[in-house]
Amino acid sequence: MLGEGLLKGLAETARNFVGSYVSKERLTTVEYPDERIPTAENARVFPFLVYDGSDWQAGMRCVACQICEKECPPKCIYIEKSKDKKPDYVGKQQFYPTRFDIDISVCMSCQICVEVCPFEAIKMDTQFELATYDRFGGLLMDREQLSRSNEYYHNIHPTEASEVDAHLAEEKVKVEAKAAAAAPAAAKPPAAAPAAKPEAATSAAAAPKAALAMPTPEAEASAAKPAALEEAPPAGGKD
Amino acid sequence: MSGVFYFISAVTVAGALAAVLLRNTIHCALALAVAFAGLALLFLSLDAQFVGFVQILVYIGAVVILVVFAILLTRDSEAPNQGVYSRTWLAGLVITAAVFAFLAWAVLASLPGLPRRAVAPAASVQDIGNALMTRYVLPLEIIAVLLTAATIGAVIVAMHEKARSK
Amino acid sequence: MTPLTAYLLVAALLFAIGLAGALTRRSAILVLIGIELMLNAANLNLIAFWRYGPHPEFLTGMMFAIFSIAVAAAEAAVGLGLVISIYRHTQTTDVDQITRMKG
Amino acid sequence: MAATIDQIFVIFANWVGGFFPAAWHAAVVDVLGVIGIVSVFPALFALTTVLERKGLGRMQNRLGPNRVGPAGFLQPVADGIKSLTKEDVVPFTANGIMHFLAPLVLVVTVFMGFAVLPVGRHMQLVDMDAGLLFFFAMGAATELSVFMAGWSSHNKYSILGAMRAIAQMISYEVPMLLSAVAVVMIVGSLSLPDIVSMQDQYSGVWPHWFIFTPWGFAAFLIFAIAATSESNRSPFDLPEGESEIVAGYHTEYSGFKFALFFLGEYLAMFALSGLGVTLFLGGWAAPFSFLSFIPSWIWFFAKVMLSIAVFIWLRGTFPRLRQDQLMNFAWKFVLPMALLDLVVTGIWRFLGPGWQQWVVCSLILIAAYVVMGRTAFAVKHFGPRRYRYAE
Repeated sequence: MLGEGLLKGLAETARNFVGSYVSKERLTTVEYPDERIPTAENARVFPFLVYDGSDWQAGMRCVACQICEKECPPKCIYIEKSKDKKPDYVGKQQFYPTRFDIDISVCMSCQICVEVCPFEAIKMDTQFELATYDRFGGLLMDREQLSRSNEYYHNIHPTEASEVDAHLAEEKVKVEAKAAAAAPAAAKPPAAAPAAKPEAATSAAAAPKAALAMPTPEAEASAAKPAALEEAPPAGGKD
Repeated sequence: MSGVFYFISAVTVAGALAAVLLRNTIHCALALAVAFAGLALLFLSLDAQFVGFVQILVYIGAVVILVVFAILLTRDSEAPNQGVYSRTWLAGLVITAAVFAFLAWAVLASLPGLPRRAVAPAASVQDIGNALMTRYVLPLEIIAVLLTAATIGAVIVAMHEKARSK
Repeated sequence: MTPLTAYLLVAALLFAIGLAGALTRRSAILVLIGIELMLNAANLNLIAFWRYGPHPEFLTGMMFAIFSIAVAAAEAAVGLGLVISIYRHTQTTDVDQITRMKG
Repeated sequence: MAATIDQIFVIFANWVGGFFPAAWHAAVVDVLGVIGIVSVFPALFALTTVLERKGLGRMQNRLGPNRVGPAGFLQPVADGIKSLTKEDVVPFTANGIMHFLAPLVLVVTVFMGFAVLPVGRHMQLVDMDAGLLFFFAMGAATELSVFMAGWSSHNKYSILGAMRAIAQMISYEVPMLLSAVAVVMIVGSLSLPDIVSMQDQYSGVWPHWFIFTPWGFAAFLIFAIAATSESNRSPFDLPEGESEIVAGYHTEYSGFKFALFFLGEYLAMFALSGLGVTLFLGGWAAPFSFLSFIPSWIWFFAKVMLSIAVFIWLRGTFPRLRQDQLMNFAWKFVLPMALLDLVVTGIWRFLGPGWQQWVVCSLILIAAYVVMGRTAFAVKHFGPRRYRYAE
């Protein structure tokens, strides 16, 4: 019958109209600035730099290896390597970045920097309210603005952060065991270590590194297997 | 004669002049709309309410729109390079002047011995309807047939060759 | 000048303008516009005569005007249909160039 | 008392007019009426924009505007300030004068249509003998402004939108006029107050509205379809089709001129709603005889707002038609039905009061509807289209 479909359609919208006043489930709108929904654990916006401990300069994991700078497709990362060195998490002497800038107006959130980083130093943030009045300076983040503590990382991506911690701990144990084994044999000159360190780290821990090279699928897969993740803090709301 | 009459007449004549003089055909069509609106106002000033509104409805609402459609369909709005006036424009102008002189002479010379009727004659819509259905019913029917024929004719004339041969 | 004379003069002027348009313009559509103006001038005459002439109660002038409007509408529709049809054949609406029938 | 409230605006206008010399009295009353129309309907427009957005939002399970003022009802103020302070861009190649005149012509002609609408008992600006004709004449004149806007913008989307709009308006004006003629045939007058007073009668408590007759119901449906199309509302919003021709003929308008177009379109919708209410829904007459104590103008505006709500409902429900569907629907379905409805109206008049006229007229109309609906759905290019890309 001509017009039957029209009436059906009208009934549907009428049901929506009345229903939106009656039932709360129909209105899925979240009135954003006033109320927020917690961000999903896999939310990723822009990269940040992870540091351990409380002092961001001392605990910075980044060793200024510049892999991310080279890999970044839109070339939004700028790194200057330091002249001196500071110990990293295993106590080895490493360079650190004197400048680490990310222009987030250029960044396309591809996460390649995170995937290539061998030191678990750069991770994706969930902070998205980055609007600024300054078009050029405001969106160019320097290393201080980019630094976030490991606790913050745990807070926003608990599963992934625990895995990273576990991996780093494992790495540390391995290095310490090696060092313990090597210590009585010969006191190696520490000057040779830094130069060989990057290849050594990657080749020595090839198997776990490969798994960690792609954090996102890893994190997604690990969501299914809750191995040793009980201590991870629950994904909190925005701070 | 009141100032209103002169004003409306001036607008109407100006619109008509613009309609035949302007280079851009679209402007001509819109000036024609002004002329028609002025004519409708003249009809209203003659107490012919019904005809005035019919004038707006038919001429501005339909004829001008038709003209505009025709102009756009024939790319007529692009001014031709060899001038907008016909080769025989001088002859046309002479004929026009002669016709106007003759008409004006006839109007002024005849001095119609008609009364100056100040009171408007009654012509309500009801009267018009009654007249159409009684005294003028035959012309009405003929007009109806004519309009139907014209509609069909216009559609067939303007139809694409391909569609017609199918 | 009586009102009737004034209206008749305006109508004569409009008729002349319409005639000038029909006779001097190249574009067929402009010719049609001129013809429409002439028809309207005639309508104005009819209404003016109805208003000031004898026996307005018969509504003769008004009826004529109404029928004339209807005829003019039909004429415009057919005329513009013809113009479009001619344009399809000759790619022009210039009445000076449509001379095929001259032989 | 009820009669006083009913006529309160008329009394007020006459009271104000009383302060002026007798020769000016009528003019002052008219000016007050014009002021009333020019202030009430734009205010209604402002209210309707926010109601429409909220209503559409609710139909799509959204909230709609709720930021400016209490529950978002000051949104039109914000919109107005925004459009007033915006830069008025005129394209370089545009035809300046026509580009400027087009929105003015639209708003002026639309406002003139309100002059004959009876918004209450004895409340119309001009009681014209040919009021209905005047209304349609003004409606026809708006087409010209649409064309002026589209053509003067010198933009292909604008001219496409304008041509679509004009083609659509002309096509749907015919059934609209014919459906109004059905009413005129029964009332025997083109004067809108006469049409209302004919419907302001009751059998018991039931009103004599024309929508409650077979021919009137059919004519009302035809009128509603045509009015939706005339006012370029969804599902007939091809001339504006934001997703394909970026708002059509007012693409190149910004700032206050755009606001004028917006106002003009809404006012046209109000005018057509008012006309539909006057023709079929009893105008300012109360729906039941025992409700007559409520002032007539309240009933008129309530009915207008109700029909606006239906417009919004339709907009929230239906997808846009295609151009060929639109034209086919106008010329092959709506127009024949309108003509048939005229015949049925004649039969109704001819048969005279009694149950026969109800049965005969209803049967003819229902049969025609069913037959035409069936054939329409069977005809290629007109019925539902079967897409074959899935194969």
